[in-house]
Order: sequence, then structure tokens, then C-alpha cells
Amino acid sequence: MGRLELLSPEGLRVDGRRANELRKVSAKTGVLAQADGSAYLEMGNTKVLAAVYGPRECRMRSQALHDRAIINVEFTQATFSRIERRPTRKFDRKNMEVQLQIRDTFEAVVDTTIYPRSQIDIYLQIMQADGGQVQACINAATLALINAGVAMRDYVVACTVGNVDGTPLLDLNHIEESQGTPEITLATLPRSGNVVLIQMESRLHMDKLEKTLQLANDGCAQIHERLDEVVRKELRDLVHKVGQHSNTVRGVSTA
Amino acid sequence: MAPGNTPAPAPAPAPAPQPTDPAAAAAAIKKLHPRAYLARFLAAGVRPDARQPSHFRTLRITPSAVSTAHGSALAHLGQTTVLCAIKAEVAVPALDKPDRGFLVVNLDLPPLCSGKHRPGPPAAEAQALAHQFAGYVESAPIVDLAKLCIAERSACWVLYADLLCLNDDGNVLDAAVAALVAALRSVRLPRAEYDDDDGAVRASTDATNRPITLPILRTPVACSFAVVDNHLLADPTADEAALASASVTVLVDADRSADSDPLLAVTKRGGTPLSKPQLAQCIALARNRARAVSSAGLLA
Amino acid sequence: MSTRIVVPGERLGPARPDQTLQAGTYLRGGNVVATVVGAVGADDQVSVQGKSRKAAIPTVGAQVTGKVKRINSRMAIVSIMMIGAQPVKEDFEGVIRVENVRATERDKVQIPKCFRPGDIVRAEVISLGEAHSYILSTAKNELGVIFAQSAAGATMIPISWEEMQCPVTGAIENRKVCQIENTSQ
Amino acid sequence: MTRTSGRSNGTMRPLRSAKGVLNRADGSGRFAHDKTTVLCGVYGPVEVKLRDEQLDKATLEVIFKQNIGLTSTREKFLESFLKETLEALIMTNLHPRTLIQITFQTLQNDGSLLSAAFNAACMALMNAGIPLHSTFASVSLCILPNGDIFLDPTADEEEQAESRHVFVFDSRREGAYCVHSDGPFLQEKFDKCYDYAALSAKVILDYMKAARE
Repeated sequence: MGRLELLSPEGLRVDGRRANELRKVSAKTGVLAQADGSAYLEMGNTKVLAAVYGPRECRMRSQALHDRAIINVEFTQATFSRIERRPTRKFDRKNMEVQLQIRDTFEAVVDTTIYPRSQIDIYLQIMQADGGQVQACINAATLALINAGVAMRDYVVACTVGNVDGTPLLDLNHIEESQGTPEITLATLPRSGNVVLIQMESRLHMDKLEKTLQLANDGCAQIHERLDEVVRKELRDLVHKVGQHSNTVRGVSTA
Repeated sequence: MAPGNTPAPAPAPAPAPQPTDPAAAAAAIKKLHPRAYLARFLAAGVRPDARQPSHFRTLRITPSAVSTAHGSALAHLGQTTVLCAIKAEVAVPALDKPDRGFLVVNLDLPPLCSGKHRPGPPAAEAQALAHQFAGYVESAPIVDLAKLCIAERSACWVLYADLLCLNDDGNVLDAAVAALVAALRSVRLPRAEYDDDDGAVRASTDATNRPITLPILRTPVACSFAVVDNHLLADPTADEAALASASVTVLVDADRSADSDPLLAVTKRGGTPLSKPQLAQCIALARNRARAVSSAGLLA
Repeated sequence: MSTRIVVPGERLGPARPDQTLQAGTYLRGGNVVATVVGAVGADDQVSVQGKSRKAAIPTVGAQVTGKVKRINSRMAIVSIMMIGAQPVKEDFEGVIRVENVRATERDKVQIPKCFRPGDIVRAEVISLGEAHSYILSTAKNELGVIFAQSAAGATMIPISWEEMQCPVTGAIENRKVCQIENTSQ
Repeated sequence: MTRTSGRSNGTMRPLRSAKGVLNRADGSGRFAHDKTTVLCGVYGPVEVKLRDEQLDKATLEVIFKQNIGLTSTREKFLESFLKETLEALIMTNLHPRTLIQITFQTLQNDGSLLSAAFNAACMALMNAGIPLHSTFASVSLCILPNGDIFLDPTADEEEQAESRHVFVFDSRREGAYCVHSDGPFLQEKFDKCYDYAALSAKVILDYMKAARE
């Protein structure tokens, strides 16, 4: 089978985007009433639901840490999230790896020391998978944590970038991912510029790395802008409501 | 009421640490004395969410919520949310039923949907609920499985209906049945042909080929009730269900909901014995609900 | 509305040496930075209050309310249900050790004469404990049992700081009673 | 339609029972509707795990084992069904912070399994001396496509039936403790089943009383 042409001579990708173009990012927070915080995020056709429970008492008390909270991440892909139905497997190594990556990412940024001996659960459910599940999960988890009011030093925004014959491509979809394209997932703290996750499992020449990473960083900045818009808009709506029903609104107090 | 279930007399109002704020005081009573909190509402004939005891929450259906599935629907019952997505695959029919397809339902309550559910294998309660749900689907088939056969003894459709509870605020069963029915109605399958020569199933190449809908036999509507201190509460929330001494679920067909039409299932579980008139009241309320759901065109 | 809205990671202003950090903020490179979403308070008090009240966990010094789950001769085990006036979504476990029940005559305290399973008590968190539960104390007048039912199932009425009476049977039971009058004034 | 066994529609199969059949259990009972036989063992009140401890009542643990096949969600459903009903019938408030374990083993299944399990539980609980609010009995029925109601159906009859019904009544006859009906059925038939079940429950209770003496 010949390799699919991922970039047309005109510089367009299989879904009509340009190389440095993100898919449409849309998000909404507070979508699940039972959870302490939640968010639904779409990046193109990749759709993920994130729920945060906690800080709450550690499920296994022996795991509790006396000086900070532990973070627990559960990552599941719905059986119907792909074209082929795949039954959920209990101990999927790939899923466990993703869980650990996301957990480590957020341990670096959540202010866990103010919640000693407690546990923060982040549940991530992929509803539809069209490439870039990890980046979508990290972005959704950021929104859900903010929604839960969990203290974080900064947003965490993640973006994937691939490289096709020397041209970096932003935000790969499933078709592009499945062609063996070298792919980097980058998660950054946009305000301080720190990198918290960088992951690549394929071969890419050193000379191309810098340009590729630069694009990923640009992508993160764009996503940060989108997420920030969502957070601020919902907060403005809330403050507006507070203004209307002066004193008794849980949430923001304007003391 | 069985003597063992007699609730303690309603306690005096719990002193809230800061009795100045009435909302905080109410929240404190709700947390510390949930039974007394609910009992006070019920004594006044309303429920904490302002519903009458016999009122159901509003059912909303969002059709075709998952584009990777052959059919899907999201059902909201108040804040309880269940997603159902259906994927069709081709399989060989069972030996004892060579002319039938399959409908495989699976209801999952992941830890995402409520603080009650913890990661790991599903709790016994969730498994029992999933079995009850699957039992209803089996004993009162929604889809004519005989029409899912592509070629006798050789090929048939398997419909995998995966239901995922996204938010559990009580009465997941009713929402799950609604999500399943709506999702099944939204299924579009390619017209398939079986090739005798190589045993393959192919989508029909007929130029006028239009996707087929499923042969729907009935539109079940589940209506659940909780018994709390001798009050019958329709469509209980999670808080109400936690205090219930018994639960009743009635499954009726929204297409045939006259009093003379058949019921599809009645399940009463838990303590407090129910007399025939009480059961009849549940059934009558359920039929009303089914008619309301049907006339709102929610499951059409 | 002139309230300034900030998001996690947003700089609030330079840190001044005389300032103590408020909840919802942290220090980054000489600046005070928000950690939660919320509105900024008065500008000499850089603080952010978001929905973080929702995420309350017991802290040392906090007053908590909970239900006694079980007792033994050494301690009463309490399910913490409220922190201050804020109900928690999921309970935390705390213990009242026999030496922390009251301030005087500590060596004479007998747990069954102070608490019974099912009682609702108000207590103060005195330590986060070692590996297990939060350590609570009721060794103040305004701490102790605030609600108890008698064997007959009626809500008992406090008649002294260590006794409560059942209004139905008249039976008197021993408790470490919380003096509510003091706190509500 | 006539029944293969030659029974009339409203006749139960011969009942057999035994109590105290397990010598290590605190109480046990075996109950048989002809071939359908369930053995029930009761252990307790015993110490309960801290996690499951309840302040004001005993914790029930119900374990249901089939004689054949792998365990599935069906057993979990039966367990939760039995547990919720037995919780209302046992005076659990007399043994707070203890565990009562009730174990069922299907010896043979020829229909009306859940009813046999309930009836075995009643025998075993009485044998164990666990205080009950009242004795109880369970009856199964099924409605055939032609509208006939068969009492105490066999597995074959359940298979042919359009709907299946299980009821549990107590000796005070206040109402049904548990109802489980599935498959399409008319309400008037359901009402009839309810009445038949209430009457038959009394027959079973009388049988149990005789067996006790």
C-alpha cells in the first residue's frame, strides 16, 4: 500500500487544514452535576469528557501522604469511540501508561501541598477518538480541575505535532497518526513557559526537532487562548449571576 | 411498614454552627439528618427539588451524539445522563436460532458518573442493575431480531448497544431504557448482501441503496418509584433513593399505553410490602408517564 | 462590576515583604500568582476566592461536625460531615481519643459515658494524626455532643454539661454535651 | 394447553424440605419444588468487617451459587434481590454491628429457582434462630401465550411462557415484599397472578409450619 499523501503540493492536509492549523477546539465546563469539577472538550472529532472528584479522603489510607494530596488518573476509551468496536480491557497497558503520564503532568502543577492526606481523582473518558487523545485529555483535565476549584500554579495545555518530510504538522488527526508520522506530544505551562511533558516514540532527525517543537509550542499558545476564553466566559457568567442574586451564590464570593 | 423499618421520629432541627444563614442551616440539616430533611418536605407534599411526589423529571433526548456509531442517543432525566451508542457488526447466527441476529446490551456505571462508584470491577449493585436492564431488553424485545438476519445460518447483524452512565443522580434504569430506545431508532445500517461463493458480506451496490432502519417492535418506557416512609416518589433522585425502603419499576410500552394493553415488566424490590392497590397506582402512574413521553414525541 | 477576575497562573502583583500569602495564591519569581479562578479581593489583601470552598478538607484548628461511628475504651471514631458550616461531599474519618474528650479530669474519662454511636458531635481538629485519621478534640465548653437520640429513639435534651435526658421515658444518659448557648450568642 | 406432568394449572409440584442439613452452619435448610432444589446456609450473627459495619443494624451478606455454569451478573442480580427482601424480613436491628451471612447453593434447577431460594432461606433462618418479623414464602408463576397461568412452572414451561412472575409474601399478608415480572402481560392477568400467589404462599407457609413441628 502506497503511503497516503499527507500534504498536497498546495500545502493542504487530508482534512483540508494547513500545516500549522489546529482543528476546531470547543469546550464546556461544569457539564456533570455529580462531579466536583468537569469538562467536555472537542478537538475536531476527538471528544473527551473529564470529571474531577476531590480532594477527598484517600480510598486506600495506606497510600495517603502526610504532606500533600495524591492524584489518581483513570483513562478509559469508550467501546464505540473508534470505527472498529473494541471491548474495554481491564488492564490495558497502553491506557495505564497514558494514566501515568497524565498523573505526572498534573502532579507537577497542582498545588498538592495544600491538600495533605487527600486524594484527587481525575477520570477521563474518550467518547470519540480521532487522534491526539492524550493532548485532548490533558486540556480537558485542566478545565475540569479549574472547574473543581483545585489550586493549580498554571494551566497545563498540550498539543501534538507531527513531521512529514521536514514539514511540521500541527494537531494530527487519526489518519495522519496512523501513517507512521513522527509525533510529539508537548504539554506546557503557558505563562511560565515550562514544559511538563514531552513525548515522542518515533524517529525524527535532530535538525528537524527544533522547528517541530516550536510549532508545538505555538499550538499550545493557541490552545491556551481557547481554554482561557472558555474559563473566563463561564466565570463572567457566574459573576453576572452573583450580581443578580446578591449574596447567596456558592462559587465566587466577591469579598 | 414493617416494624424494622420504622424511621426514628423526626429529630429536632440540627443546630447549624452558623445559624445566621438559612441556606447554610438547610445544607447542614440535609447533611446531618437527611431523613428528617426529606420527611419535612414530604410532610408538606413536595420534594426537595420542588416536584410533586408523583412527578417525573423532564426527559430530554439528544439524538446521534456519537458520530463513530451506527446509532446513538444521549438521555437526560433531570441531571441523570446516560449515553447509548450502537455499533453493528456481521456475525454467524447462533446454531439454535439460525434466522436471527443479536442485540447485545451492556450498561456501565463508571466511576466518572458518581462519587459512589470507585474504579475497579463494577460493584455488585451496578452489576445487578445492568442485569435487570438486560433482562428487560431480553424479555420484551425492542427490535425484531428475525429481521437482522442477512443469510440464514451464514450471516446476521450483531448490534452492540453500549450504555455509559455519565452522571448518576438516581434512576439510571429509566434513563438507560430511554437512551437505548432512542439510539435504536436512530440506527442506520447499510443494506447488506451475502455472497454465497466466497462467504463474504458486502454492502449492496444497488444504486438506489438507502440505509435501512431497524424493525422496532415496541417502545418500552421504564418508570421507577421509591418508597420513602410510606410516600411513593416517582423518579427518585440519588438522595431520595439512598433513603428509600423499597423500589418499584414498571416497564410499559409507549406505543400501547391504554389500560387494557400489556405491561412489559414489574419489579418491586426491597423492604416495605406493597399491596395490590399500591402496585396498581404505580402502574397507572407509569402508563400516564408513557403517554406523556409518547405524545412529546421524545422516542419517535 | 469592577471586580477583577483572575485564572490560575495569572500574576496578581509584586510580592511585598510584609505580606502573607492568602489562600488561592502562590509566589513565583517575586510575584503573587493566582492558583484558582476567582475574583480579587481588596488590593492590599491579595487573595483569590474561587469555588475552592467546595474542595474543603479538614485543617488543624478547624471546627468540624460529624457522627460517631463506633466507640471503644480508647477512642470514639467520628465520620466528619461538615467543616465549619460547609458540608463535605464525602466524609472524612476522625478520632476523639479518650485524653482529648474534656479539659479537666482527663484520667477519669470513660468514652461510653461521653459518646454513643449515632451521636452528632462538634469537635476541633487538633492534629492531622500520623497514618490514619484526623485527631479531634472536644475539650472545650462549646464542643461535644450536639444531637443524640435515646434508646427510645427520641431526641434527648441536655440537662447539664454531662447529662442528657430523654423527653419520652425521662431516662438520663451520660454525654459530653456541647454548650450551644455559648456559640450562638 | 395442558402441562406435561399432568398437573393442573394451579397445582404446585410436591414440596420437600429439610432443616439443619449442614452441621457447620448456624442454621440451614433445603427446599425442593420437586426437582428444583436449593440449599441455604446461615452463618451468624458473627463479627463484621469494619468497612461493612452498620451502626444500627446487622449487615447481610448473600451469596448465590449455581450448580452449573460460570458465575455471571445473573447471580449478582439474584443476590441483590434476595438481600434487599431478606433485609426487610430479618430483625436486623436486634444485632447491630454484626454480620449475617446467607449462602445459597442450587442443587438442581428445574424452574421457579428464585422461589425455592426464598423458601429455603425461610427454613434456614428459622433453623438458625435468627429473629424474623414474620415467616415468608415465595411463589413463581408464568403466563403462556394463550393466557393460561401456570403455578410453580418447570424450566420448560418458563421457556415457553410469555411472561414470568415471582412473588414473596409474609404470613401477615400485608402485601408483596418482592415482585419480579418480566415479559409482556396484561394487568388483569398480573392481578390474578398476585391473588394466586398470595393464596399459594399461604399453602407453602402451612407446609413449612407442618415441617417445623
